[in-house]
Amino acid sequence: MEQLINMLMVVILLTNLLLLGSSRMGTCIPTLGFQGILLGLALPVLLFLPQGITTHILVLVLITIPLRGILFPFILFRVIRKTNIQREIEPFISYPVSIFLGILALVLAFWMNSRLTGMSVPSLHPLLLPVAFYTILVGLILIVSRKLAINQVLGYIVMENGMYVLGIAFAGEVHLLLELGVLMDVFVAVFVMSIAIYRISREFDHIDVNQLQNLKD
Amino acid sequence: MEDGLILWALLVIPFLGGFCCILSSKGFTIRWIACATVWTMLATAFVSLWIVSIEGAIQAAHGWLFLDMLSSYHVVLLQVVFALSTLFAKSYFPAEIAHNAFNSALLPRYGMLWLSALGAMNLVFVSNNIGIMWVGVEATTLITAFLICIHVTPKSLEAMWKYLIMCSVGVALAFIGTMLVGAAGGNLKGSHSQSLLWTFLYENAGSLNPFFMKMAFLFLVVGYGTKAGFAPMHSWLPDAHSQAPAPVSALFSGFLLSTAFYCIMRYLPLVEMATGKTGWAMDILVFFGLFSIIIAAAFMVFQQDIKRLLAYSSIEHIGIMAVGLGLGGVGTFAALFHLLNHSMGKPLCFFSAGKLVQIYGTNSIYRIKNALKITPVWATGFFLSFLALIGMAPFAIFMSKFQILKAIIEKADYISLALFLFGCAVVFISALRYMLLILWGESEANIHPQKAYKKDIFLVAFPMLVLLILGLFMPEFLQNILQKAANIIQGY
Amino acid sequence: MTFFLYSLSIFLVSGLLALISKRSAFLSSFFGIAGCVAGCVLGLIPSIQVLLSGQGLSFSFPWAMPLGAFVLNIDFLSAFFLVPVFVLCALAGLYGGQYLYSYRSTHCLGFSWFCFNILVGSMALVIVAANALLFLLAWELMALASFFLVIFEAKKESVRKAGWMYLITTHIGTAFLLAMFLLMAQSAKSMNFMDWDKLEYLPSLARGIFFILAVVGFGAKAGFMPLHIWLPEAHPAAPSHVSSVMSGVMIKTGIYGLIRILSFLGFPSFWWGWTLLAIGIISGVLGILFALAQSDLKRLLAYSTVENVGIITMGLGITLLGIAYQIPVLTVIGFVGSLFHVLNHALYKGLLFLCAGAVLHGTGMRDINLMGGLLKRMRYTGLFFLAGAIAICGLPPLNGFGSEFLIYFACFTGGIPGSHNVAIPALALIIFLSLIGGLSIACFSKAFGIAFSGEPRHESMNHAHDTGWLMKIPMGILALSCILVGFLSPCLLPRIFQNYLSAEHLGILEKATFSLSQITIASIVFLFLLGILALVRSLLLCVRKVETTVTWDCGYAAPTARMQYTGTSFSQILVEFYNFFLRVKQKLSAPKGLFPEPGSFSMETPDLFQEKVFSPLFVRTGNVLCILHTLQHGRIHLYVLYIIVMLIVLLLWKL
Amino acid sequence: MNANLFIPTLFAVVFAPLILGIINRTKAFFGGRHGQPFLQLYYDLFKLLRKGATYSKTTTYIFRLGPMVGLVCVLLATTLVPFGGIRSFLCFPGDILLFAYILGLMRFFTVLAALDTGSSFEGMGAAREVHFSALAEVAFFLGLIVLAKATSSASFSDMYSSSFPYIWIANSTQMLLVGVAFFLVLLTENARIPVDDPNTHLELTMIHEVMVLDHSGPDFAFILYGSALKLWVLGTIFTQTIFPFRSGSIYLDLLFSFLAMIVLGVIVGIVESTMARLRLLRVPQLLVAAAALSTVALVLSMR
Repeated sequence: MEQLINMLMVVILLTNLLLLGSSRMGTCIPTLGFQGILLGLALPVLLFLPQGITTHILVLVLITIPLRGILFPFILFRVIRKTNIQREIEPFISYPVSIFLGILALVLAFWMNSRLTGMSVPSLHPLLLPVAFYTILVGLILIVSRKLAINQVLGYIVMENGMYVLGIAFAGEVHLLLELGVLMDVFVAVFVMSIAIYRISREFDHIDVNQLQNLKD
Repeated sequence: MEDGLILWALLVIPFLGGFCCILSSKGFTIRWIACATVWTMLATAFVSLWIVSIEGAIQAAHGWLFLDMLSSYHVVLLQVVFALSTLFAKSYFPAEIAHNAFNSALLPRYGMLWLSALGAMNLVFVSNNIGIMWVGVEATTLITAFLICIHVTPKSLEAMWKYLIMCSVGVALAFIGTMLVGAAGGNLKGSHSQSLLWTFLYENAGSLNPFFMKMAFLFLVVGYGTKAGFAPMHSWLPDAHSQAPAPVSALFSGFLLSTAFYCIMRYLPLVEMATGKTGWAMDILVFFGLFSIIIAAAFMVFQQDIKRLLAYSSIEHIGIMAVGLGLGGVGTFAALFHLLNHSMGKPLCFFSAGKLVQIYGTNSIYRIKNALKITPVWATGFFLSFLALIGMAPFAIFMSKFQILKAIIEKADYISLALFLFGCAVVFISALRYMLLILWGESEANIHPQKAYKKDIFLVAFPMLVLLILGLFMPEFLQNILQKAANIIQGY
Repeated sequence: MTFFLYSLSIFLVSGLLALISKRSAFLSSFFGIAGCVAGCVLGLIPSIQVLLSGQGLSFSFPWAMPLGAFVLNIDFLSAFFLVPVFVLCALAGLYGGQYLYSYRSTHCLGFSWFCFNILVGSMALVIVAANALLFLLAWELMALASFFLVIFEAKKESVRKAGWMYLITTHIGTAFLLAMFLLMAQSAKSMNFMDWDKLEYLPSLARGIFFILAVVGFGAKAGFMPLHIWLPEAHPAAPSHVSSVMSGVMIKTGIYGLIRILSFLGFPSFWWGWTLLAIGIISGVLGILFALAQSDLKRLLAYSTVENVGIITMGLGITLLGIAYQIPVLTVIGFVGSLFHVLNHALYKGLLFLCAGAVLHGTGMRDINLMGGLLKRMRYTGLFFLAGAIAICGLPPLNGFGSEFLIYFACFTGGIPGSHNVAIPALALIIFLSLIGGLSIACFSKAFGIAFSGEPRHESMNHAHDTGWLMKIPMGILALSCILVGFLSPCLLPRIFQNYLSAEHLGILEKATFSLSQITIASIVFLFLLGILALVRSLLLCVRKVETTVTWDCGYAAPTARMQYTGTSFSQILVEFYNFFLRVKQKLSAPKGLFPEPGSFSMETPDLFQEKVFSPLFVRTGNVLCILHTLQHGRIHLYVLYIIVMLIVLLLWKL
Repeated sequence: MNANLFIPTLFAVVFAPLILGIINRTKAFFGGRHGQPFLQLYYDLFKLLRKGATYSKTTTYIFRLGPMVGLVCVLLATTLVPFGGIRSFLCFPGDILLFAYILGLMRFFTVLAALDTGSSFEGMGAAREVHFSALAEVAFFLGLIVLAKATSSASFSDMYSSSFPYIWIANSTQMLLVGVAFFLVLLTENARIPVDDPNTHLELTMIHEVMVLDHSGPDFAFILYGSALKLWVLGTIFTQTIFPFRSGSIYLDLLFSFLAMIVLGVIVGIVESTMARLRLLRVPQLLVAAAALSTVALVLSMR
């Protein structure tokens, strides 16, 4: 069992690297969905296996997997169809460099984890916290380095995934109501962002955020 | 139970109103629904304040909803700002529709978003669970995003996107902080569901893990600070304020920033008590405050966009409040007082600026001239509120700034004193640079004088009177309220 | 004290009434003037009572404001400053009634009167406030009210600029005051002035810092060089009765504040006196030099205000030196001299500004170079201006001489015979004061001689007319009081100061007043001889032929009024001599060739400090701050990066 | 009241015009002419007093007031300065200030009267007058400070008291320097060569004379008499500073002082005969030099 969970964690790490390194939307979005499903499956299992399946876990799994694994990719695909975007235009940081950055981020994530161990974190698994940090960092890198609005949304979702892990890592069993609130917020955020992208593409004929520089001093 | 009801009322009524808005299609009905909701809320808020001041903090929903003096004070201010903004929106949007800048078909959606934003902000104030508080903050971001680009232009879309992404990222960081706070309380005895309740944390603040709390506070202050407009995370703010319609900008500046700032206020005592009252967290706030003041001042120099000017002024004021909060003592009291003053002055300033922009059809300060002839009421409102905002006596901001300065000096922090005064002086000079031109300059454009309505006069007179009266004397009950709220922040 | 409170409330209520009745110019003027005069008269009662009895009055009232307390205290110093405030404001108010009335069709008089009465009330409040917060509140109120009065004619660009500069200068001054008051309150553990006497036990470094803050903060209001830059802008811009009040008494609140703070700080370090003396000398000499170079009558008067403030400050400087080196003669007579100069300056500068207003009213002009021959057309104004000019030049027998005499006297009898520590400052003071005296004669002979004498240089002088009685009476009263105070000073001064000074100090003052009484005798002799001579002359002339003809023109057949010496040409020789300080800008396009184009010559003297110090300073600061504008470049990616970087920096720094 | 107090004034009133006669005779002597009678100015004055007057249409009462105020001022000044060891009519600490300022008042009215004519020549003269006298005043005050420092008093009568010769001997260098400075001030204030040429008739170059171009009849008499008196009072200050002679006998002292005044007249005459008028722009340098001399004296006495 331990090995299985370790492997899950490593797979999540790898999905992140894949997100950093690929230029095609067609690759990124399914990867994101895959990561969502992995999270939805792995974490509750990891957390509550000792206690057995509770309604709480059931509800969580039943909401997380459809939302993170299916709905978000679906929304993103719709946006792509509407805006007619196939691949990311050349980002600020080239793909090899962003993979390199991703590795640096990994080191940073483990370093942060090392700072926090011994501080009585109720961590259930040694890899949980670094994975969380790493996912968040990757999300941030995506937001900062990619030019298309859609990629920023993608980055945001990745970041949210990381935070989901982090929430579990830190707080353990959070009240269901809170979980649901957070999930709803994330969902609405993605929804709102995708509408915003529609509007931007309609107004500008592109969704290159780097060209949105009219408002400045 | 009755007390709990009022908390539910604060939460539910706005969303109900919003729901009604989307159902109706007539502009007239929507306006009435919005007004009715807002006025009801105003009354409710005052009632809640009354209850809180008599009975102390009230709770509902097993302690998930909670209202003490601090939040009650904020709730009342929020409703007042909302009521004023709604009143203003009633006269602002018909003119926009007349200018073809706004499609009346959008009115239901606008009304819905407007009232839901109120609901979301109320959620922030009444929730005791810091997670739910976060949910509320994030919700305000998402709801208000569309309010910015009601009038769809490339620029407003750009502003909205920046607002959305920056605040989402920022608030996401705050979530990490929230979780860290939960982790810090992990070794506390108590049921699991309580670990994120503010009251629980507050009572046990002394035994929270200090390292975690420190780390959490850094995330929180950066995260919520993004939303509150601390420099250097403020970049979205001038864009959003300058592009949003005037009532929305007024609301943003008047209370949205304060909502995020309120969250920081809530965490401050927790961190301070957890770290043994060393002033660690407060120093960070002072740092952000001064940094914001200086940055805002720098951007106000040679600023030509009237609404951006006001936006930077908001950053400056948030900075001032942060300095006050970070100093403690009189400073906390003064920061809360300043919050009230700013929430009175800034919306009025945005109302007037919005009207001027509407009349002249431009944001450029150079092209808005001779306003006193064209629209005496709004020009007066603009000038007076701006004078109040830059700290002229006898308006109340002078008093709150004075108290904050007093707090700085009590700390014997002379570098902060110098920076604070320098920043305020730069703001003063650069803000005043164009004011006289706006009011009295010779206008080339041929614009007809506008009629003044009674409602406009009320909108100008009410905040100014409040500021004037509070600048001359401060009623006992207000002092009590502020003192109680300040005591909560200081952890007494 | 009740009278004083009544007076304050009358100012407020009448101001509000004037504001409410703004639709009717007559009603608002009526309320404004009536309130102003009534309030001033009521306010004078307690002031004079305190001055004569020596018993201070105080009053306190609970004020629901954190850190604040509504404590009023009229002691000798307050009363001494209150008297000129009330006298001049009442007269200026009367004058302003008619002066402003001609603007009734284009301007809102109600608001102006509201501000005027608020200004008077806040000045009075500043002087009696005995709580730091109350003082600052009144101080800011005063600044705001006077700002609105200055921008009365805000349609003019120059007026707007003046208002802007004024508000900025005064606000920056207030920033220093805020710091000073709060630091002092922190040291004294109280915001009330009555607890501040323990500040004198502080180490001298702390007191020195307070002193510097006070000099900068109050100096910005009082017009110390180089903080004077707002004066030459604001005084010409404001309506004349307002300039009169601002120049005559409002800037004196700065002097009052400085003296008040000095009274808390105890035994002065010697460098305080030097600082004030240096400021006084710089303000005095440069002030009068700049005044000399001006051609705008009110600007000239404004610079002369800087000069007079300089004289007052010099007096305060030697007072401090006298205390520091324990020379009571310097202390007592220097102090009495500067206070007396405060009073005198209020009278004659108020008068001169009112006269300038009358000229403006009668001709619509402020440029001396275009005036001329006004004495024939505005008899009374000319006469009053002459009185003011004699007084301001410090010439006997009018009041200006009395105060300058006292300051000189202190130096001659206290400073010069003493050790080098006091002899050198006394010497410097005497030299520069004598230079100022000579230059102010030049300045005001120009102002009077060019404006009122000769032939009109512009056609609008021809229909110049004297003002109505409502404007004449205040001017007349002020002119008369200049003369009376000049003659009565030997009786007045001991009477006023007898309750304030110790017996020993009174003895010292007695010596000075003896000299003053001799001067009064000389003045009486002067008038007597003048009368006799006039009699002789008229007796001689009444039997002889008296003809009138043209002015001697060297035989040139067609002299015109344009050929007269103008103000600029009059001062040219001096301006050239002192050009090192003045940096006059000259533009000459000389006629060239056989059939030249019309040539032209123009000369202007912008303010040195504004041109060379403040404008560059402000522009530089602005430009430096503008560099930060690149931070807001519009790239959202970097914006998000800011957030992350900030977070990482904080994590590394604070954790 | 002691009748003696009027003696200084009496001397001034009676003998002032004589000094000008002496100056003119000296100049005539150097020019190899016979020259005017010593009492020429007395005759001129009587002649003028008997004449009518002509006024410009431009002028006002200021113009008529000017000569009178000027004369009264200088008359008053004579009551402040002791003569021949006799205290002045008015003497009190600080009378030196009254003296300086009363001359200032005289100047003020002379200048106003000049400007009242509206003539640009008189304007020119007035401008020069105020410029030079402002500097002269500084030099004069510097000299006064030296005297005040040496004698520890602020009154002419106390300065030139019976103990003055002893003080003078102790501070002779300073006193001589101050004396020279006073002499330069005297030349400036009285519009003598090298500052101004009282005999020139080129309006463009004049200072004092050009200011009184339009006066006639009794007014002009007042002016002439006033300038003679001014020369006298400033001269007495100069002579008393340079020649501190006290014999103990009033009559001897008076005689000596009177002789000193005659010497002064001769000196001025010699200076006028041997020097040319300075360029106007050089005049300030002369006055600054006077101030410098006083400063040197001051430094010496403050040592």
